[in-house]
Amino acid sequence: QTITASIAQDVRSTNPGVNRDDTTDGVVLHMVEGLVGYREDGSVGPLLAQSVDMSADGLTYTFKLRTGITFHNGEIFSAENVLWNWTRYMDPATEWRCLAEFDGRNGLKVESVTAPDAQTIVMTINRPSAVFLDALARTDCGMAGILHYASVNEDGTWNQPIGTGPYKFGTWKRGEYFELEAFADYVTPAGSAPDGYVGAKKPLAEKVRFYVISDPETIKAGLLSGTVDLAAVASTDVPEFAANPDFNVADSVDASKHTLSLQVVDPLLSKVEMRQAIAAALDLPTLVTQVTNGYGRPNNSAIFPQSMYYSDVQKQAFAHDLDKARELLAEAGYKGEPITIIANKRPTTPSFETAVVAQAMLQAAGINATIEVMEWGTQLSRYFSGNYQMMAFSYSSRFDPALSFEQFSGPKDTTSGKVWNNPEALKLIDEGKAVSDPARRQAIFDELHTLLLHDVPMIIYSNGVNDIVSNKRLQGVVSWQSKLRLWEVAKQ
Amino acid sequence: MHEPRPILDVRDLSLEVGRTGIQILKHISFNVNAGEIVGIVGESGSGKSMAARSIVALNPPDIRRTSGSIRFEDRDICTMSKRDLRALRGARVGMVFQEPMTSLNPSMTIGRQMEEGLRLHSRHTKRERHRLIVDMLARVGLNDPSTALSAMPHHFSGGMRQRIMLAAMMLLKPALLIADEPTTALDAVVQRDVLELMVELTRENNTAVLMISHDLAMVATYSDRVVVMSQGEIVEQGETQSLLEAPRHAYTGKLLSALPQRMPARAIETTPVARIEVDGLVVDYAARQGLFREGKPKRALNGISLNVMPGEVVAVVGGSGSGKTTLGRAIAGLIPPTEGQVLFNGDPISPSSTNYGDYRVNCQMVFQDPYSSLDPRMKVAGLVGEALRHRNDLSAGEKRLRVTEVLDEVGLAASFATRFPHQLSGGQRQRIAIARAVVTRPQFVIADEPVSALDVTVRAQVLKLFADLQRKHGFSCLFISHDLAVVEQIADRVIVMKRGVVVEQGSRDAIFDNPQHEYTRELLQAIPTLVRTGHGGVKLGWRFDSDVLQAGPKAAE
Amino acid sequence: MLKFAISRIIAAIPTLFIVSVSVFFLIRLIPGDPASLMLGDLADAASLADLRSRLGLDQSIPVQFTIWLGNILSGDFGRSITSQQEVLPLILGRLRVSAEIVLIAVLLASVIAVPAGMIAAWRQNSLTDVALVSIATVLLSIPAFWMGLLLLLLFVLKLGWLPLVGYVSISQDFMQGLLYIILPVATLLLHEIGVIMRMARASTLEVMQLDYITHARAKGLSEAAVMWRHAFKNAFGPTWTLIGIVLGNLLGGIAVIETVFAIPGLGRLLVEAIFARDYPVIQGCLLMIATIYVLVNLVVDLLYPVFDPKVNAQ
Amino acid sequence: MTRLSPSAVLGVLLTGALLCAALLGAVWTPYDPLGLNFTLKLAGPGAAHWLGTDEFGRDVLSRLLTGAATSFWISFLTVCLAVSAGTVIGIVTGYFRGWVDRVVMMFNDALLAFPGILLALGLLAIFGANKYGIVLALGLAYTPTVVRIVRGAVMSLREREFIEASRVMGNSNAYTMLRHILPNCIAPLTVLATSMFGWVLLAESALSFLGLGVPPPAPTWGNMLASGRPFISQAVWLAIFPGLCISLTLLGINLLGDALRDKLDPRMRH
Ligand SMILES: Nc1ncnc2c1ncn2[C@@H]1O[C@H](COP(=O)(O)OP(=O)(O)OP(=O)(O)O)[C@@H](O)[C@H]1O
Ligand SMILES: Nc1ncnc2c1ncn2[C@@H]1O[C@H](COP(=O)(O)OP(=O)(O)OP(=O)(O)O)[C@@H](O)[C@H]1O
Ligand SMILES: [Mg+2]
Ligand SMILES: [Mg+2]
Repeated sequence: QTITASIAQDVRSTNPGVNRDDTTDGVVLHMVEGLVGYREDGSVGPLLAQSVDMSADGLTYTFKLRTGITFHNGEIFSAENVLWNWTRYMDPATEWRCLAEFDGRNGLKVESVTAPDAQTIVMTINRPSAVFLDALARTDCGMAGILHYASVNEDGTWNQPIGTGPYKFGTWKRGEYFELEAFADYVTPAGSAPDGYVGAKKPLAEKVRFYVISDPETIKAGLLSGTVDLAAVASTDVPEFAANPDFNVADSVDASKHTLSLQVVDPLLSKVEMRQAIAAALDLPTLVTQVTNGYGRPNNSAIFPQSMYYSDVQKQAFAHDLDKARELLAEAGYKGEPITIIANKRPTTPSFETAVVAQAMLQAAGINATIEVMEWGTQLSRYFSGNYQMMAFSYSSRFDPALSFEQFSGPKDTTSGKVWNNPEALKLIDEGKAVSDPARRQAIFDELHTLLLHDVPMIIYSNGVNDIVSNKRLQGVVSWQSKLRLWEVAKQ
Repeated sequence: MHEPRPILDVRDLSLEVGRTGIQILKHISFNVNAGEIVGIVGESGSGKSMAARSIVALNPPDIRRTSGSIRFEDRDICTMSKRDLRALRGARVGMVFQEPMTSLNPSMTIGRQMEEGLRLHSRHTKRERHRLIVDMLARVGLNDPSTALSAMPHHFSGGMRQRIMLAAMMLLKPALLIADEPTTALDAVVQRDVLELMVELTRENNTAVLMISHDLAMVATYSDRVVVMSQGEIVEQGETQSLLEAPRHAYTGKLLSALPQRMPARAIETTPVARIEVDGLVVDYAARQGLFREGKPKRALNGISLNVMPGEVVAVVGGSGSGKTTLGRAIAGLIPPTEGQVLFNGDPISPSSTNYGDYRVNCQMVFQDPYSSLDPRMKVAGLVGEALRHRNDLSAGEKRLRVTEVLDEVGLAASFATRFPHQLSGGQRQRIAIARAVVTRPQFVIADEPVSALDVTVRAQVLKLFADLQRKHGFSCLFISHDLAVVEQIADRVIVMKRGVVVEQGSRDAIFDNPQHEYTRELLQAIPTLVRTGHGGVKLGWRFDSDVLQAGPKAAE
Repeated sequence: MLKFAISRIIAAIPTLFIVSVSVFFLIRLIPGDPASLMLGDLADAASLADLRSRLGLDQSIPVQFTIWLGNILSGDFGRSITSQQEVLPLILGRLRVSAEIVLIAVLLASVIAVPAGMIAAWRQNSLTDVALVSIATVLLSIPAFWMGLLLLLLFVLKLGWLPLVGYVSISQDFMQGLLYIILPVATLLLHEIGVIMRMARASTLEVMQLDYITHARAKGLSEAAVMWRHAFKNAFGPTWTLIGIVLGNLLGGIAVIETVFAIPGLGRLLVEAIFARDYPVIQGCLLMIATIYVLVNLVVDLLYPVFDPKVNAQ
Repeated sequence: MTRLSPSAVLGVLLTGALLCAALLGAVWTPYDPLGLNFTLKLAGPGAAHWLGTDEFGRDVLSRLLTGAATSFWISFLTVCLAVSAGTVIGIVTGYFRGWVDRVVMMFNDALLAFPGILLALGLLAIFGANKYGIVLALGLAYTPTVVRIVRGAVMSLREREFIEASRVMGNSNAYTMLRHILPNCIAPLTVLATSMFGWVLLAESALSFLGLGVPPPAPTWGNMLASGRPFISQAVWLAIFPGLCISLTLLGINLLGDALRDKLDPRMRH
């Protein structure tokens, strides 16, 4: 039988880590797997590898590969395939989007990759890194997925993914649907239940079909009519489905961040008191309840709640205090200058809603806030150029805390799009990327959080919420990190 | 012979305009017997057309019947169901409207428009219908009827369209044919043929005809009885012969005394520069277009040369479709000539020439079809006043005064100034068109059938106006007309056209008294003229009939 | 006439050139660039620069334009930035889908609206007239995305008569195709009926005053024949022009309906391309739409003399 | 004067109501149209909030009143812009034909081919996402349609005899176009203008729906209608009331337009 799901945009391409977006990753990663993958809590675990060992100096990683694994075309998977894939990824002609993460341009460089035997891969890097494995597991890098070389044409151009995943490529009617077929010879990694991208991964349905439906109301109608078995829905619709005995709702919080970014080099907002006043003026728990319809939880940390680094310090929040806000405004010498909040109306993020609520709260504190709504592409270009005062902006998932902080931090002069330019913080982030010792890392991240609360370069208010509604006929549906994950899901 | 039962019986009919309560028909009664031809004559605007339209219940929406009944074949038209009415129209009662130019659907071929009624009211096969239509078109004198079938109305001249309309109605052989000014645009020969045809029809099918006309000679020749109307009332009715010979009502007398008569010839100075000189004019109409075919163009004028002196009235007569309107329009600069040129006061004119502006102001035109040449969204005052726009020497008040003045000159009360064209009778529209052309006192007017819809009294008034203008302002006129009596009265010189060429031209007297060309003779002999009798009445006579010549103006010489 | 048609088609080339130039520069005026949109918030300076140079966006705009124009002239519309597909086949494929829906909808809308408008005119100021005009207006005031949703809820959810999403060309499988096409067509149709109907009503009223209508009645023709044979053709001119415009407009403008019914058509392609600043696709789409416009208008102009023989197309 | 037909009376009443609402909304509303109230989200119509509240607890009635002014103003300006520009161009090209016509039509067709969305996006980027930006963008987007329709009508009109009569009188082309052609184009123009009013009211709604979100800061009926859509099953009044407002307004304006057309046509006066 066929499980039908819906995706909001068509898959961009089947070439992992090359031409992709979140939706594409979600579909493609049913077909390809990398050496390592994320676990539920954002840590990295072996996937095609049996085990991963790091040398004491942190420069050599040894991957033992699992045996008995075949590609969709029946060919046996071995270290040789890994070498071929790595060469392909490192070739600029492949246009792998994560090339810069491994060729030294962003600091880290993979010096060599060798295969001492058919079941072993050894990688050496130029300096110790806490995020090397994380980068390999990143979904936007296509997990550095291992493909059979028949996936590309003679001339090296992309053809079709022949991977090792639980589902294999079926049919793709562009703009309509993408269909996967179960890979009968799939060998599942160890584990009794799915754990992120690792753990049990059996394809339980014969086929999985992703319909491309962008209108949320049509998706809803699809669910209700039974055309669509499962789909992510807007939080406003959750109560209705929760009350409907024919449906299950799985919800989870992911590692994406909803924020109000402030421009710290804006004449008005460069005063830290001003930014603190804004933070104090906002009643964030109410805001979160409002914009996520009660399904989100406030979180002011760059680290997502399921992470092992989500400590008590990370739970510290901005305090809502109107008196304090007014005091700070006076200190900043604020005289009613307008502050414009830029927002967009994409249905996937609560940008517009946040702007509306924030505007009302800021006005209540005597801050003259206005809203300017723009189309997403326009907003993004404003973000990158730094041409804004305040912006309701959302960031995609980063599991590693260091990467999560780095996502919005950097010096303004070289990267105008970064929000936080406190040198002290930047140093801490660099350190967090290098050291591997969890305790040390925890200390660094806690310090960063405290600094963030003081500096207020942005107000992170919550993480993304994923509400997946599925028909009762489906079993095993879980909501995880805004990706539909249809292995270990069965349909009756 | 037993008293024939009237086929149409109109009793006590009154009509009113909308809510204003203005009465346009006041308690009129008349009847028509089977096989009888009844003429309605009378003042322009007296309600003749409205009375006729009432018979087929096709009055304009704002005209209401306030009293009376109309019985046709013993059934009351006023209370008849829509369905019965439809069965009646066309089949039993045929109606030809006053303005043939606008009565044909501009986007439908002639053939289809003619076939329509026939298909509806008869059981002929397609081929039979085709034959009947072609026959009928030939009988009304349209040459090449089978090609005409696939032509559009705008490809035809005014007279041709009128014949097509008549043919379409006669084709159905109705019991009653109502013809509102059926021959205004027809030349004498065709007019005679058409009327003979109508008479023949009444004999063949016992068709009754109700004929509205200003042409008293025609009414006198063909009708059995005549009804005289004035100001919404029937002032007199009776046997045609006796009524005309001894009119009882004053209005009838007035009508008869206003009949045109030849004035003594005037001396026209031949100046070195003619006011208008036409030199070798050729006009081709672009061929009809199909999606993928291009036919050959139709030549409407074939090398016309003429000139008009200052103060001279040159009449153009000739067969319907001979190119008179085309000539007028080409001189007015509305159609670019294919060859040849037009000179105004000695200078050639073209839209780019320097004298063009001057020409525009000094050359005016009265269109053959007054209705479509009047902007439907403008009131009379605006329509006439518009022509004065370029007269900067007049103040606004003076202009207004001038408009009232000219309306009076053409016999319309000042109250007409606030009417829209659709609220006027045919003759009233025609007078607006004339008023518009002469209000600026131009040097030259092209008048295309300017008086065809006017009753003789008004016509006399207008012709007098022309003569006055001529005397006072030395204005010249190219006077296109079928009405030879009118031409005889007003023209200094006459040009006879046939098929796009001039067949004869000369002074009025020469043409009327001593026509050289065969065709001219034919024209002159085709229709009767009315000759005054001693006691205010008239009787029929024919040109070149010694009787007429004695009684006619010629005798005065 | 044929000569004229050909000369008109040749005369369309400047139009297309104007479209190309203006769209090329207009979309580059819109803030946002495709590279950063593709990379999103994951962009780092290095990969951004990489991508931009790969897409040729690092060159000056006039240079980009010359390259693009050269390619177009040699028949190469380029590749989509986001999906890497070749633009021309992509657009043609999507166009077929949209064209099918739009043509059927406009045809049906005209077939319904023109007679309805004529009836309204014929019975001017009657209850029928007011009712027809009101219905048309109400339909007009329901946006397509609402109308689509309501139809969808009714026919798919409540009644379960029609499938929800997907698309089968009616040229491939008529019955299947029909099922999929009904709702989008109905949505479009209901929306366009109003405009066309009102135009038909107004121009019919204009014609109904004329003598030849009375004359047609005097022939004893039934009201239907009078309206159809005599009023229709003469009143159809402005309506005809409007239908041409509606047709052209819709081809680029049914994005909303394609979104609601998840149909892979040209409108959605264009909107998505605009969102993604997929320049080659936007440019290609607009050239395509402009070409269609030119053709539709050509047909409108060529046929205009049929309704008004006095007007010649030249 | 002649009496108004019932439909014209209805038109006047509805349009009058719209204008009153717009005027009232400009000076007074029951609640602050932008004031949030988290405790009263999606409340149904009731005594306190006659037309209910939206997803932010804002009073729907107040928003409708404020929106009336914005919506009306935007539509009005846009229609004026498009109709006046389009009529002038259409008349001139249709009247002269020839190369003027060809050149103008070249640009017109090019502009016509531009989807409103793209035009709106581009122009808003240039003029800024405010009321007048929207007016300009939509005005420009609709002008070519007017041009085409008017040009078509003029092409027929210029063959009529009364236009020739005007030429014979020595009237300038400009005068003929103004005095004879324009008044006789009124029928298609009123239809177009009143229909366009509706298009504009909804255009912004469609843009909102597609996520192009270019709403002016104040509420408009169009964006209220679009933002009510996700709540179709929970709070249908969010869409019904703005929808109703739009429908009634359009009805009023269309009826008024038809009445106006009849008034301007002397042959229609009874
Ligand atoms: N719609 C109208 N509103 C007001 N008056 C009208 C209307 N239609 C016609 N009339 C008037 O009704 C009168 C009778 O018109 P009708 O057309 O019957 O005259 P007629 O006798 O046929 O004149 P003619 O010989 O000039 O054709 C005229 O005075 C005319 O002005
Ligand atoms: N637009 C046109 N296209 C083609 N042929 C035309 C056109 N207009 C007129 N004709 C033809 O040109 C010839 C002359 O027409 P014109 O109108 O000048 O005749 P006329 O002498 O005024 O006739 P009438 O006395 O009947 O009005 C006719 O045979 C007519 O069929
Ligand atoms: Mg009359
Ligand atoms: Mg003539």
